[in-house]
Amino acid sequence: MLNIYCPFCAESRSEEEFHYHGQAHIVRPADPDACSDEAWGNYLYFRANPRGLHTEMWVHAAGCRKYFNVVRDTVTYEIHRSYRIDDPQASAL
Amino acid sequence: MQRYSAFSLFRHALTYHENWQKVWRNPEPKKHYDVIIIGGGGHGLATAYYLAKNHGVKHIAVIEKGYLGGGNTGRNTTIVRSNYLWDEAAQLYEHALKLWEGLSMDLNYNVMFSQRGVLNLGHTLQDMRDIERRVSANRLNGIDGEVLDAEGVKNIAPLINISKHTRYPIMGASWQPRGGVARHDAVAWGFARAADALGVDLLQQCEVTGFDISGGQVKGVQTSQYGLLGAERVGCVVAGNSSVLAGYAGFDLPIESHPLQALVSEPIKPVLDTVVMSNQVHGYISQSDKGDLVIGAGIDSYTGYGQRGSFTTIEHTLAAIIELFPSFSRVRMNRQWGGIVDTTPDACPIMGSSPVEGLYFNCGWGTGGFKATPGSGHVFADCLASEEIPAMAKPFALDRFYSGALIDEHGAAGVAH
Amino acid sequence: MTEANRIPGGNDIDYSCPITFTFNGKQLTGYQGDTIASALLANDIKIVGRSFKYGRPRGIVSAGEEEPNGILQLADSDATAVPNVRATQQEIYEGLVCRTTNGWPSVDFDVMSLVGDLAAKMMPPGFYYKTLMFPQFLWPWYEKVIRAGAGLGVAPSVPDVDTYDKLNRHCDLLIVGAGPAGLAAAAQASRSNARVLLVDESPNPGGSLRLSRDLIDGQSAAAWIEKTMRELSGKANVEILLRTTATGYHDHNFVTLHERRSDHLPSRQKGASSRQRMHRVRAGAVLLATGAQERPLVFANNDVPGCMQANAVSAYIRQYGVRPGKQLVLMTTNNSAYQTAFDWVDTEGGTAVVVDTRAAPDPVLVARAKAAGIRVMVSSAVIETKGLRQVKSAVISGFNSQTQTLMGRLVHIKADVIASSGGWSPVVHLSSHTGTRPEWREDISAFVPGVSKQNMWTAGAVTGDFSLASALGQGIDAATSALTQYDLPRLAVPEVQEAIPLEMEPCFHIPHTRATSRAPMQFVDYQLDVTAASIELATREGFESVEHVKRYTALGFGTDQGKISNVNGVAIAAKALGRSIAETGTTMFRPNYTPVSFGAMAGRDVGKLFEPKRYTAMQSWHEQNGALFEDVGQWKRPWYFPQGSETMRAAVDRECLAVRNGVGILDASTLGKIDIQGADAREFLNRIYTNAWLKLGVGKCRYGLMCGEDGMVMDDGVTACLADNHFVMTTTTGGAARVLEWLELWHQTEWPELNVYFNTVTDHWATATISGPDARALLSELTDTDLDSDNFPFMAWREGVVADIPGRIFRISFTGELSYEINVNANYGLALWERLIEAGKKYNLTPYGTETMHVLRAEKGFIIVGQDTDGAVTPEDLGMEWAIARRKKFSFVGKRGMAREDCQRAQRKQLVGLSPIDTNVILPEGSQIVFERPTQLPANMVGHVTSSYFSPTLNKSFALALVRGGLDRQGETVQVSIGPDEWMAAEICSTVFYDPAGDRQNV
Amino acid sequence: MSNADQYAVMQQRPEISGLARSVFADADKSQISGVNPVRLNEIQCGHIVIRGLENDIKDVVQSQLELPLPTEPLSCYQNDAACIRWISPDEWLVTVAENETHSTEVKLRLAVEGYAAIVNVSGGQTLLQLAGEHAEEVLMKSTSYDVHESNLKVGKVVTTTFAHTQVVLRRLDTNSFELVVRRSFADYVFAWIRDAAAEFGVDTY
Repeated sequence: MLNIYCPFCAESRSEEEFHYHGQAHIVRPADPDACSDEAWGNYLYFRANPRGLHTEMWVHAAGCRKYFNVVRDTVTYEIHRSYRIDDPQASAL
Repeated sequence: MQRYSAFSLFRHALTYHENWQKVWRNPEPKKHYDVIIIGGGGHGLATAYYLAKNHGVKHIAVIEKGYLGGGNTGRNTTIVRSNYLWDEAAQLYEHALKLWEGLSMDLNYNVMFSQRGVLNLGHTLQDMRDIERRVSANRLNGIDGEVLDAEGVKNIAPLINISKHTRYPIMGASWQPRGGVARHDAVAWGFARAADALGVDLLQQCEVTGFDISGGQVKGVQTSQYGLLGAERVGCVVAGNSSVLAGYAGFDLPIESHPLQALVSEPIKPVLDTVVMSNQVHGYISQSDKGDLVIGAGIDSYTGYGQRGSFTTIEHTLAAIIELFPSFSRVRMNRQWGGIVDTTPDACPIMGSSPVEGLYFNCGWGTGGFKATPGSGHVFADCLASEEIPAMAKPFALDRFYSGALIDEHGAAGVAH
Repeated sequence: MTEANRIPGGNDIDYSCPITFTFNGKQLTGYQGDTIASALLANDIKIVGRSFKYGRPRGIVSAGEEEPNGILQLADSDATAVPNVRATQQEIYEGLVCRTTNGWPSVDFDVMSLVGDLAAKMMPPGFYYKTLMFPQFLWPWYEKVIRAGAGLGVAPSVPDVDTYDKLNRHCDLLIVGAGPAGLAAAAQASRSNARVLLVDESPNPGGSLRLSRDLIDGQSAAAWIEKTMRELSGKANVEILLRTTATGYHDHNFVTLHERRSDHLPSRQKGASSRQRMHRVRAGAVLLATGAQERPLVFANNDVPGCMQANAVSAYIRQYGVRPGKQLVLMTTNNSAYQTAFDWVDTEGGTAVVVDTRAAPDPVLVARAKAAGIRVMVSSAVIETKGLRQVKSAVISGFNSQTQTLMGRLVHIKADVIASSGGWSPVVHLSSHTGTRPEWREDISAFVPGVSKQNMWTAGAVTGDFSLASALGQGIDAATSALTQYDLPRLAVPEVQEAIPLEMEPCFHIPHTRATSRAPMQFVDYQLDVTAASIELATREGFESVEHVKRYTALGFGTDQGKISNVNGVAIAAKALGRSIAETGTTMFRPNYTPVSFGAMAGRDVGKLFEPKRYTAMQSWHEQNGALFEDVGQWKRPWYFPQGSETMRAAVDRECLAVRNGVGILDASTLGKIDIQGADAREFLNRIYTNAWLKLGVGKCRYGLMCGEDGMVMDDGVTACLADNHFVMTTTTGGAARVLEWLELWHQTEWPELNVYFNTVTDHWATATISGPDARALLSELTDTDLDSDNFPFMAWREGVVADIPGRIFRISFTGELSYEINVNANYGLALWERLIEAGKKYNLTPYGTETMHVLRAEKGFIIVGQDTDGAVTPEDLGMEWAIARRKKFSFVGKRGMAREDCQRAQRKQLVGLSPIDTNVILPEGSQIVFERPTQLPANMVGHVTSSYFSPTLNKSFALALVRGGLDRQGETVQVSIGPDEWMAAEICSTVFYDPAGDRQNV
Repeated sequence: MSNADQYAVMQQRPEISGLARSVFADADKSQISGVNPVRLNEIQCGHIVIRGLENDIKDVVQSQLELPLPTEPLSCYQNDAACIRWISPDEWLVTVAENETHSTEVKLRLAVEGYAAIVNVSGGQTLLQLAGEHAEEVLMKSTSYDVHESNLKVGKVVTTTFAHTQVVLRRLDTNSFELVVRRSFADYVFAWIRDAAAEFGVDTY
């Protein structure tokens, strides 16, 4: 039962308030029409699935409705960090 | 292989059971195999068994990082059915179901396959449309099934509540009489014992740490215990670790690993002689031969390899069970556990070749793995033994995620598990 | 019957308060404070069950939650029955009725036990895997027999009469266990202003102190408990929950507590409170002070009633005032069990023999025993119990604890209780729930908690340190550390005089003169009839992993989850495999620590509160006017409004015709509505919808189709331009929340630069739709808004006052008739509706429900997302090419997805109309379609019926269907499977069955 | 400069009175006796959502509502006429007297010079006050949020789960709370609270 820090509400809330949205930092290709089927398939379906640290997106669905990112260990379920999507250090694990 | 029978039991009873043979050997590995199967769960063991039995492959090893059948094989709710919507999935699961029907005899090991029937409940008009659609498709695929109304459901599961005043009244169900449950551990052990008897080396407590790949061709696997083991072909059947192994081989899979939880009650006298599943209220239930109510639900939303999920999932599941069976409120939950299911975007498995020549994957069974065990092994053995990918496996190739030819089981009729 | 074994001095017993209860139909007496087990033992009742596999008589073994045998059916009535109640934990109350669960015809005489030795020999572990296979067709019969024999108690057959609830709690420190360590920790923690929660599963605090003879600060343990509790109860920041078990320890310090609020009360006293309560606790820190459980030793016939844990015997004497016999033989590997012998002889008439496996136990202790008249036999072990239905005597042999071998002659000593102690197992269960493996400590022959990822602390016996002084000290230390932010000065550790310090030698399984496989059964797991021989057999057969051994023998899979059998089982397996216990390993424990009622897990989420029902503002009118309802998502929507005894078909026909020929009214409030404002609202819509939005003028509405990035249709609806920067979007009823989250997702993650905001207004606007040729006439009576078609054309909206209520009128149509969707602030929704109904009387305004709406829209070929689509359908598949604006500058969501190879392939399934040849046959929705009737299976299925109705307007049945290559097959005939071996031919036609030119909605 | 004409603002309140209906009109409001009952009370008022960037809105709120914009998460400001609650970094909920809704919306709209969304949501939600010694315990039965006064201090506003729906919850004082309840869930929420409070007794307005 995760307890997740919402960087917008600035406090931790129980996981019931959140929806999981999969791997974070998935960027839509700038020119979709120029993508091959393979490139589009990768964008649509292929996600990191590490055993260990995972950067993932959550939305505070029953709270402020903001999306944000979390670095979580998928084995121990420890959460190492919660940060806003526009956080300048966003992509650093 | 020593035969098991009532007579053999009697004979061994006379010598205080002191002379039973080992169910399988603890072999020293060979340096090189024709085929190495990574993963000693039901699917991997079945693959090895059918490779040896149907294709006469002589040198086969199954490498298991823990103990045989210790992953999802031993952690699921043991439901077997084949009433899937899409032709490709239905044919694969029906192939499995037919194998289930003769499995105990084939393996000389009682896997306690109990064809007590499976009810998939419908609670809304759309549920009933989906049920009609699925049963109609099953019928034309030669799979048993019928649509029941609420009274029909009640006849099969007398304690179920079909009142019109529940939150989501039961309107009817699909009913597959040939579906049922089996004894999960026995499936792994039965396949392991039979494979071992055909000369398959079962290497337990041995973790694969990498692949030996050269020129785009797999040459063998690196192991924690025995170093490099050579192989002509390698099959990966490692639910809960597929992405990790694909990573060793240098490619990605469209798989996310999620916790799937289950629980059992304390044993009680028989009250439920069939399997009842409901997607609308999110729960499914059967009663084991030991008397436990065996209960499961949907997967947990976030990924995880911890074999633990959210408590809320368990709470909702039991609320759903009480909604269906109000008299179970005073029964007590004994134990809960979790497995790791590899889910794909279309809730169908990925089976076939990989970007690495000679390396084959069979993964992404999501919540549907156990029921497919013999069929999955049978078809995957065909993949590994032949030059061509067999027709039954073809639709499950990885390239469907590029072409868009998904087999959308969960998008379609909401049939999970 | 008098209480033959009752003695004075039980700490927990109120001797002034006798209680009558019924066991197996017999009335018995006990006292307030008794458990069923203590009361049964007081009444000298030995047999409380029959083992499930071999039918052997079984008695009470323990005094707590680890009890494997005393599993009873609590059955005052069917509705209040509780299966599998642990006799050692259930307190008795006046009128309690219980019975044993196995044994036929009775627990005292079970025919199963007659089947005898041979049958038992035929049932080694895993026997069913090896047999019952032939002939195959008999398996269902075999299975029936197995099932009938399995199970313990009986589930009620009627709904539960009790209620259960839940409480969410938060605290800085949760202390599990109110024994010495837990109490000391609480005392320390209470000095801060941290929020402290102390829980214990017993009705009384104190844990091991309740039977201790140790002195704390010179006082009795009982006095110390009382003093500490008095101090704690005065603190506002400390809460204490008794009869409350921590059942699960989940990630991020989330702990579930199961409180039995009224299970100890007679039904009439239970009152308004819930029967049981789950506390869902989020704790800053968790301190496990869960203590340790005593392991009995494994020896031959160690399951005969009268064989008990040593410590349990003390508990019965000290807590409950029950000495369960006269002649005690006590086998021990350690010092602590001597106390049981002292307790036993403390009351007159008791004799005790201590059989110590060690060669040289503490001489002071031995001397003390001798002085108390207790015979002590060192280097000895009880190898077998004699007696069938109860202990008659113990067979004792010399024993070398170093080699674990027998020596010397056998001695028979008369006994009615054989107690044993093989040492103590820390209660590590909770610590391992979050994935931490317990660690083996050779020095104490026990598993202790491993290092946890949680903020978890331990104190007391659970750490493997069994001394009282340590427990108190560790409790104070752990509380101090767990609350380090409070910087608490450390309380002084109370001074302790311990009666007996623990010393032990490891020993688990006492050998017999015969090999284990041939000796009388030596039980490890009582509840599942797992013996030492079966564990050895499992290893002999090659089940070498401890998990395999457990699964093959079923060790630990009972309702006690192997609390007293786990370590013994692992030790026996380790020995058989020639490995150390550390190498062999233990298994992980899973929640629940002790079983929890399903009802408690569900709490109030049952019956009417199972899940919300969402209602519109007009619900009361619908109910009063006889609507039947359809579940759409969480909403209840009127399905149809039957009049009198009308059938559904008649009602729907009537409603349909009313709309086509007159005017009908629909409650459309449930459609999702999203207010969209911002300078870039238009651009956003252009990206998220497949069709074009840049040029939609103020006052206009447009249908929009929404796809996922895979190009599959996910939602649709009409969006209106309210002002240049202001739109209101409608979504499907079931899709509202999903679509809002979808819009936010794109805005927040991909296009934060767009100035646009989304707000749900689904609940704010109530919507009454009037539809039919008379709609304009009706509406004109209630509004001054210019309804003239030129000024207020189709696909426009106007602000206006309807029936005195200001609102927005949308001229859009889902029925194909002239329609006005009137939106008003939902506070006035019912007023609007009632006024429309009133004014509509002269037009025979007919309320209609979703079924009629579906028929009418299907006649027009309008899709329902989720019914005519299934997640694998593109706009093109629906023949809605017109809604795809491929030339939009921005590559809208779904565009690239629908261009993938498979989405562009010919012969995809496409939406078409179907006209059954027999116009009276309504094709079942979902029916599969083939081009030719199959001659063999599997058939070549080419699609399915998505929507199907009878049209009273056209006087014929019709359907929509997805058919392979259907758009190019107009006029062809297909076969529809409408039942087993039943077929109906149907012609593929346009999806628009009625008014293809759209004249009727455009008048 | 105001860009109000780019947004549709309308008076939604009928000129004649007596047409409005409470979201709890159909709820069971009978008393449940108890020593120290939980009191339930609906406060009908106007609800306006403001969305936008702090800088675009701060002065508008200050000038039009005479309240500072709460920029601290989970905070609110209140005067006799209005209360403004932080909902998210770009969202605030304003409540005013029911008959002031339209005029408030209009004056806010006119005052905005940058970009903002201003939405009247009065028909979709209402305020429910929950008071009494046991009110906190009723909330503990209903939400996983920590409602202890040391965490949910007086004046703190949180959007959170409530049974199987969600509410905006604010502590008014030690023993009284305000819940923003959505209309379509009102029956459910009311029934849930009555059930949770039954052991203490319920007094309904």
